[in-house]
Amino acid sequence: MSILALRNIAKSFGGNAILKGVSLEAEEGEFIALVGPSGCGKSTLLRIIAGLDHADGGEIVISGREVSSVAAADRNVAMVFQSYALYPHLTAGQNVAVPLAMRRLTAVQRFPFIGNLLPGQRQIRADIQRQVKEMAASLKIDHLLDRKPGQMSGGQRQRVALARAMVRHPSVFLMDEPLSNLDANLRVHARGEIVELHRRAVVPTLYVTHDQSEALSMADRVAVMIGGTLLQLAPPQEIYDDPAHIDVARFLGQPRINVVETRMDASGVVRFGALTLAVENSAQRDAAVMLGVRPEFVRLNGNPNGTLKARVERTEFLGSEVIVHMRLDAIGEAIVAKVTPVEASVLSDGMPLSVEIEPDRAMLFAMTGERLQARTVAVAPTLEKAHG
Amino acid sequence: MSILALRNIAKSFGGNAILKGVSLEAEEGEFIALVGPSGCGKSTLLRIIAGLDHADGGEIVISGREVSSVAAADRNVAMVFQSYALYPHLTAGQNVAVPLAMRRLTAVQRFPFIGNLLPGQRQIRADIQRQVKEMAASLKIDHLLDRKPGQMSGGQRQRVALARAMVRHPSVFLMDEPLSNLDANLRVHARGEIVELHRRAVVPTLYVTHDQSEALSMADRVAVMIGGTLLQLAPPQEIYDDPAHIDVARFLGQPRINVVETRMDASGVVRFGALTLAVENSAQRDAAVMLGVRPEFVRLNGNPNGTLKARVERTEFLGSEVIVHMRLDAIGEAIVAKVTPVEASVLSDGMPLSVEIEPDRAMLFAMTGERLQARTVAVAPTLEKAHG
Amino acid sequence: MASIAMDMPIVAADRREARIAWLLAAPAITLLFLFILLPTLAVIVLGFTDFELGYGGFRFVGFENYAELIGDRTFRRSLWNTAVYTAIVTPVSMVLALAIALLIEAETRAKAFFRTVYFLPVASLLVAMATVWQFLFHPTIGPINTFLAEFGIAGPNWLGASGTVLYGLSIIGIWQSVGFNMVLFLAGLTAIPRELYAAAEVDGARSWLDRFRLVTWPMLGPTTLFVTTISIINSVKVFETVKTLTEGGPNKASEVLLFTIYQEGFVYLRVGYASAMTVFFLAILVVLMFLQYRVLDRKVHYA
Amino acid sequence: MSAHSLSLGRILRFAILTLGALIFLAPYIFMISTAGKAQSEIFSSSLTLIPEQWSYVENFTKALSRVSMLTLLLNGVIVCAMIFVVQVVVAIPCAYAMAKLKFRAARLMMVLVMLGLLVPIHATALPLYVAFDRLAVLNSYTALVAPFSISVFAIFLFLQFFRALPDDLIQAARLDGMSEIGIVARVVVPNAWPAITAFAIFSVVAHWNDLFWPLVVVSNQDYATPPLGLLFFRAAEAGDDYGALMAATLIITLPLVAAFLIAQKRFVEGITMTGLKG
Amino acid sequence: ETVLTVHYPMPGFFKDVMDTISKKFMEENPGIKITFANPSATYEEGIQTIMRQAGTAEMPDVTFIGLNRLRMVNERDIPVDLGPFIAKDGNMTEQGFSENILKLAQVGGKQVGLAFATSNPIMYYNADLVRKADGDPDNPPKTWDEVIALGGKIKALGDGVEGIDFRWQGDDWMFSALLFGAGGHMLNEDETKVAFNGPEGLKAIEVLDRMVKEGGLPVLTKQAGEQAFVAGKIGFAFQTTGALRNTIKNVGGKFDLRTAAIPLIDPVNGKLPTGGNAVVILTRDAEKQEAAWKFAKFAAGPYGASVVVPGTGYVPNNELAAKSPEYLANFYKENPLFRAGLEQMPRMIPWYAFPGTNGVKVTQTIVENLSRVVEQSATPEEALNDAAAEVESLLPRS
Ligand SMILES: Nc1ncnc2c1ncn2[C@@H]1O[C@H](COP(=O)(O)OP(=O)(O)OP(=O)(O)O)[C@@H](O)[C@H]1O
Ligand SMILES: Nc1ncnc2c1ncn2[C@@H]1O[C@H](COP(=O)(O)OP(=O)(O)OP(=O)(O)O)[C@@H](O)[C@H]1O
Ligand SMILES: [Mg+2]
Ligand SMILES: [Mg+2]
Repeated sequence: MSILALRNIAKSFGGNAILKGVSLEAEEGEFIALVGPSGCGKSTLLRIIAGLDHADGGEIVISGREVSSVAAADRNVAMVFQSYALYPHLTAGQNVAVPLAMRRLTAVQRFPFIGNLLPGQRQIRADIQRQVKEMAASLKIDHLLDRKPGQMSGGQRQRVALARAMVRHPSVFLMDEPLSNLDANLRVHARGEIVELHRRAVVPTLYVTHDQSEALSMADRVAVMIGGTLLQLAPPQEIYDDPAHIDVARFLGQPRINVVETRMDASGVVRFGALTLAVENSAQRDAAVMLGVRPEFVRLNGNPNGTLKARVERTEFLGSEVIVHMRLDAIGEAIVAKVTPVEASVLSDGMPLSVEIEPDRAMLFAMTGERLQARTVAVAPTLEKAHG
Repeated sequence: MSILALRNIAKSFGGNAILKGVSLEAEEGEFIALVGPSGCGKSTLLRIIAGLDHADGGEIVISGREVSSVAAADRNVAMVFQSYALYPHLTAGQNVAVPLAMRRLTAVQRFPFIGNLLPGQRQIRADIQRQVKEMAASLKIDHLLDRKPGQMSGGQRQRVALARAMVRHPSVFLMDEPLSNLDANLRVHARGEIVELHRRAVVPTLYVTHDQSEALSMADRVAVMIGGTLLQLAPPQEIYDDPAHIDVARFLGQPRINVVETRMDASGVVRFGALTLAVENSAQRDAAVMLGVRPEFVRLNGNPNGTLKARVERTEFLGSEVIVHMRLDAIGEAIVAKVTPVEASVLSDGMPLSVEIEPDRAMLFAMTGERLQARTVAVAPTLEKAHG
Repeated sequence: MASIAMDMPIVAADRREARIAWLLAAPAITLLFLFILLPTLAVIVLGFTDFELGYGGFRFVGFENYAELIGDRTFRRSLWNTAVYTAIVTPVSMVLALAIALLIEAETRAKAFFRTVYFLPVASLLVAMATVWQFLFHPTIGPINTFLAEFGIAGPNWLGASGTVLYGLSIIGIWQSVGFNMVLFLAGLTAIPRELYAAAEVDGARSWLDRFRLVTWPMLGPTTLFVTTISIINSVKVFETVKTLTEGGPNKASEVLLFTIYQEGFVYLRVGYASAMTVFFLAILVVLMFLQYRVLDRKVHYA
Repeated sequence: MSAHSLSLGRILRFAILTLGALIFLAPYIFMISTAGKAQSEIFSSSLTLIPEQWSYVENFTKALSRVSMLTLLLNGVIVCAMIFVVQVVVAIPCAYAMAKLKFRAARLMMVLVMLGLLVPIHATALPLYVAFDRLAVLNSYTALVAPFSISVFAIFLFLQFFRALPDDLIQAARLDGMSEIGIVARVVVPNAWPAITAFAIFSVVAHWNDLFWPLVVVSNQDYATPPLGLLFFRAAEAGDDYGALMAATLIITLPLVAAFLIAQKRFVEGITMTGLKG
Repeated sequence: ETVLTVHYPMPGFFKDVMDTISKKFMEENPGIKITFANPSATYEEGIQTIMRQAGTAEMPDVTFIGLNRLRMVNERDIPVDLGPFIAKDGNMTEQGFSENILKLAQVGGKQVGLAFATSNPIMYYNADLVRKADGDPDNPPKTWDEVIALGGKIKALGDGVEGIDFRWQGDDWMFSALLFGAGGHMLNEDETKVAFNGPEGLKAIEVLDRMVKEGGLPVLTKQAGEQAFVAGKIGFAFQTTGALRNTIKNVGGKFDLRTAAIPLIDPVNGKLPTGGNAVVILTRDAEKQEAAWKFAKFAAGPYGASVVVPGTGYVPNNELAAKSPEYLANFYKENPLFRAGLEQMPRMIPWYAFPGTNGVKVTQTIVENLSRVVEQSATPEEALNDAAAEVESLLPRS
């Protein structure tokens, strides 16, 4: 049974259709990463699920209940806002305690002064304090609990916002870029905490992120939303290795996938460099198609006389790897390769070389963007490699 | 001549020393990335440079002028705020136009109604409009120019904030995580625009980021600030390959560098697995030291009988690469390797194997964190590799 | 069909929100009804009668009172006087209040002192303060004219002459409302995010005026709209100073609406006629205020 | 150079503020001076602020003995406190509903609020009086408080402030499980302190100083509020007893000034929306 | 025990008087207890309060109403007719209430109250200024011409000194003083036509005009005039004798204050309007009425007068009080300033109250037209004719 189901959610802002019928189901305890270009409607979708915005159409089912008419407060979802939305007048600790106090203390017990006198509340309050402290410690904000939002750094605020959501036991977790302002180590650490919490709580989680490694490493499935529709919803490896649409392929993967336009002949065969790909049962024969290769499958050959001659334009150092930007001599298109620093060390700007594409790694797409399933038929013999 | 110089900047908030004497010089047109853990004082430093906060001590020199007593508006710095700080009542276009109008129109010309009647201003206004449009187009927000901040997504707001800073010709650019809310493609694109602008403007830029690839790929030099002090300021490759401090090494590089504690014998030699490293002229002999190896230099060996036996704990898929988390049998420490998906495909959780460390890639650090310069003396013969 | 089905839950959600809104507003609406609407209705009804205080019964006279109103010179005069008074007091007190609020906020020392001093007139009991003002404005022994005389200026007969009495009253009105508006502006100023000033400075808003125009003024929009409305209303409702100082005189030169209404209703005891006046006065003002609010509200930025 | 001009600006600012303060204080200066003068000294052709013969004790004694000042002040405190509490409790939820909830009657409410602002109490006093008489509640705290239990001014003021609160903040509160009342009490009110303080000041001042309504509904001196006490120093036709009047006015005004001094701190602690990004 | 609730206006003025009288009254009448309702600031407000409270439980049993408003109150049938009580007593004259005095509080023959504190207009003057202007303070001016001439001289002294302050604001009382002093009347006998625009009226208003033109009468508000006079900046002040005590207090030792009779345009037939108030019984309860009647007589009687007169400056409205050494005879001997009012008592006639619903408005109309003369924006004739026309239109159409 799906715990969270969206059916055909649509939303426009003043005539601009932002969401054009988004459907999605999350199983119990499933972690779904929602990715998509900036402004594509991710936050809007989360807000609709939380009940903060009304969809123009569609259904939202949480734990088997259609919630469109349920108030946000009664949907029992926890959300991390992209804008944090911390209570400016409360300290970090109080901010985190709010959702607990709301659920665990009765209205009377929460009442100032009088509430403090009621039996039982002391125990609960102590309990809440403990939970807040634990949560804060796990997100490394325990030393900030007495500060107000105005006295914290951006990343600290973000962690408080995250803690406020994570401290609860909701039916659904919604997180809108909860780690965008954290440094890499903290992010990895927080990621671990989120995954850990998620494992314990077994609650479906919708996680918006712009960090691909986050999406790919944390999620059970990744939802790619572009132009108001979900283009693909699949496990990370599948979505990376087997994108259903050129936009998905383009969106995921750093650096971006190399795409060159080429032609499919009447027999459904595409030739590019040393590569020959055959497409079966395609409606589009004798038509332009796009060939995509991820930079890590582009090999460099020091011999400048291979099938695909290219020239180095510039290299980009990223620590453990180097991005090589090249231009193909024949068609003038840019092509990018990802190599190790060792491989890159012999390169220089303007240097001529050849590139090879790893067999079985090239993908074909129709000009409309749909993926065409192709089979590598043959690979022309390659020259010996320049480097080990 | 340095265009921007910080000397010994110190700042505390209510007794907490946040900046403990930060010094830094940026040459004309230099691009410095400022990185550091969340809450280490990066934003504070930028605010002090911009004149929005007062340092408790130290000097700031911009273009040869000591500016401590110069008002923010007169320092001519452009800044992207971590919180965007867009004018909520102005449209995106108007937000971007503000700094231009402030510098190019006189107070009288800016005056409502009357200003519009003055000669010359129409030309300038048109010019400003053109510049705003150009800037917006290059950051892909041209379709948003008429929206107010409240009607934009997080990433869109961030780009407006970026555009507002970039549209100017300041003496110094200060950017506080200007791309944190953008998706990867947009981020790469925006990065390109920033670098391009920076090249044209030849203005020193201080760029705070949590994205290491951003820091490493864009910057001429990277400044690593931890615990209120600048631990290292060096070109990207140097800072990555040759960190001066264990914290720097730990901070940069994803996944984090592997660090194991081991001992240096009385002759200044450290042995670990098949590796023997010799440290010359070190004060610390016969002492505990830390050995660091980046994950990409940890090689996996399918033969579980190498010098360093380990067991796979879990693997993490990141698209073009896979992170392998292992535990060393001998000392029980975790160790992480970064491999290609192909290499990873044969691994399974719990599988025993051996690891090898690439010679010349291991680094030694004193227990206080300082780097110890070491030389690889010998490498024990390794078993044949399991994969390609 | 499908779209109707889809709309249903949204309508339900909206309805629930509306229900909560009603619930929250219910006490206010009830009280508003009881203490404002009903009595106002009573006033409207009275406006169609010849009711006089002290007599048991009354007669419905239709629009007779209104017909009389049209020809009533005093009423016309007081409309005009009220308009003049409002036109002086509202803008001047607002500008002064904003200036003082800004100056005080910019000042680092003695903030509490200045706030209190400028607020004092608001706290003052006007009936008592009026006598002080009366003395200050005294044409011969009053300190103001004595002071002016030092410079060889023959001070006017502030409250005594029909030519100056409105200005004299306006000065008192301004004195009283500046502190009131200042408190509102001070409250409004605190709600402006400091970060915006930082952005403005970095953007080169060099002078104080630039920052004011770029950040303060637009962000004060809701406050300013509020202060404008309230100032106008308060000026239009000027009464106590007129009652205690000039009694509308000399020769109706300081006759203002509320005083005229009071005079008709409570001194001449012609409650019916006074009610008609009140209704007329309310009708004009409601229309005016609503227009003003509609027009300005659109220009104001919220959140 | 810039530091110099900065201090010049500050001196100018300080000077302007001080000058303005003097002008604003002038009536009070005269009031304090008059409160210390003997009756024969008050009006004279020469302007002196310092009394020739100090009659403060005399005037204040008169002010305190002629009327039971303590009862008056106590009544004032009770009435003002009751009015303020009820007004705030009624107005804040209403303003919140109008500002932040989808509320179709909001526009109509706006008209009513405007109307309420415009209707002078003088106009509605008579119908209210008659109603109160029928209900036999004249001469009671109820009669003094009830008509002011609804403050359209408060609704209007809070409306303007609440509209400026970011929606995200309120929505975060909804997700945290707060009821709408809870949001009002825990999020809206703490973030609208400056507005509430401003309103508190106005409400207390207005009702503390109100002369008209207490005169209408109170004929029993046990319920008299401070301004009613001032009447005993006024003899309109034959000239007032100015010294005692000023002394009494000072006594009545002083609590207000003290209250303001405490309240105005709230303006310093203004809350800025720093928990949010954008 | 009968409890009487008593309401009175102008507490600043009457509080002490009322307290003293009621204390004494309760001593003498142990069965009756006096409690005071919240007083009203002015006569107007007092009437409003009574009108509002009439018929409600809040209505006081006894109140004090301005003499010129008795007619209006009576039209609304608020006061209790005191005729039966007088008839029952049968010896009002012996108790000091002469026919003349009873008349002051009659409306159309109905006794609506007993005059409590009565006043007439007198002339106050600053003997120092008179002396400076070569006048003889011991022999003050007797005619308006003399007043105006001396006033002009005083004004000529300069230094911000003005000649005359004449209390023309607020109501038609002081105009009545001029008009009645010239032997004029407000309306004709059957109250259908305006009569003040006759020759007497013209003379009266011309006097005012001349005071402005020649006598140094500045445009002052009521309070301003009063303050300027006590500050020693005005030569002559014409106003009620009721303000005497306060004026004495305000003047202190600043200058030599004197009083004298107000000049009359027609020294032979001239009359003066009576200011002040009357005690009026409101309660419809027979038992309370008895007690109230006792209190009314006590307050308006010799003891009341002996308390009111020294504390205020009002003239005694009880003939016993003025003459009896037990009450005020010695007081007048020792306080010559108070004598001016006393001596004018024979000329006192009721302050005329206009008939109809617009009665009060009429007085305002007159005041407004007077102000045009004082401000010199209209000639006396214009002002008088306008006033007449306007008043005419406000009279009840019969
Ligand atoms: N007003 C303040 N009062 C007290 N502490 C403050 C205040 N402002 C900032 N701090 C503290 O100063 C430190 C530095 O803050 P800063 O914003 O410079 O961090 P940062 O390096 O930009 O972090 P991040 O990467 O999370 O944005 C933080 O620990 C923060 O909590
Ligand atoms: N109130 C509004 N009025 C008009 N357009 C709006 C409004 N709110 C959002 N939008 C638009 O809707 C689109 C979706 O916004 P949303 O915040 O959901 O984007 P997002 O996917 O979260 O983007 P980001 O990654 O930048 O946060 C954006 O293009 C935005 O400009
Ligand atoms: Mg978003
Ligand atoms: Mg920061």
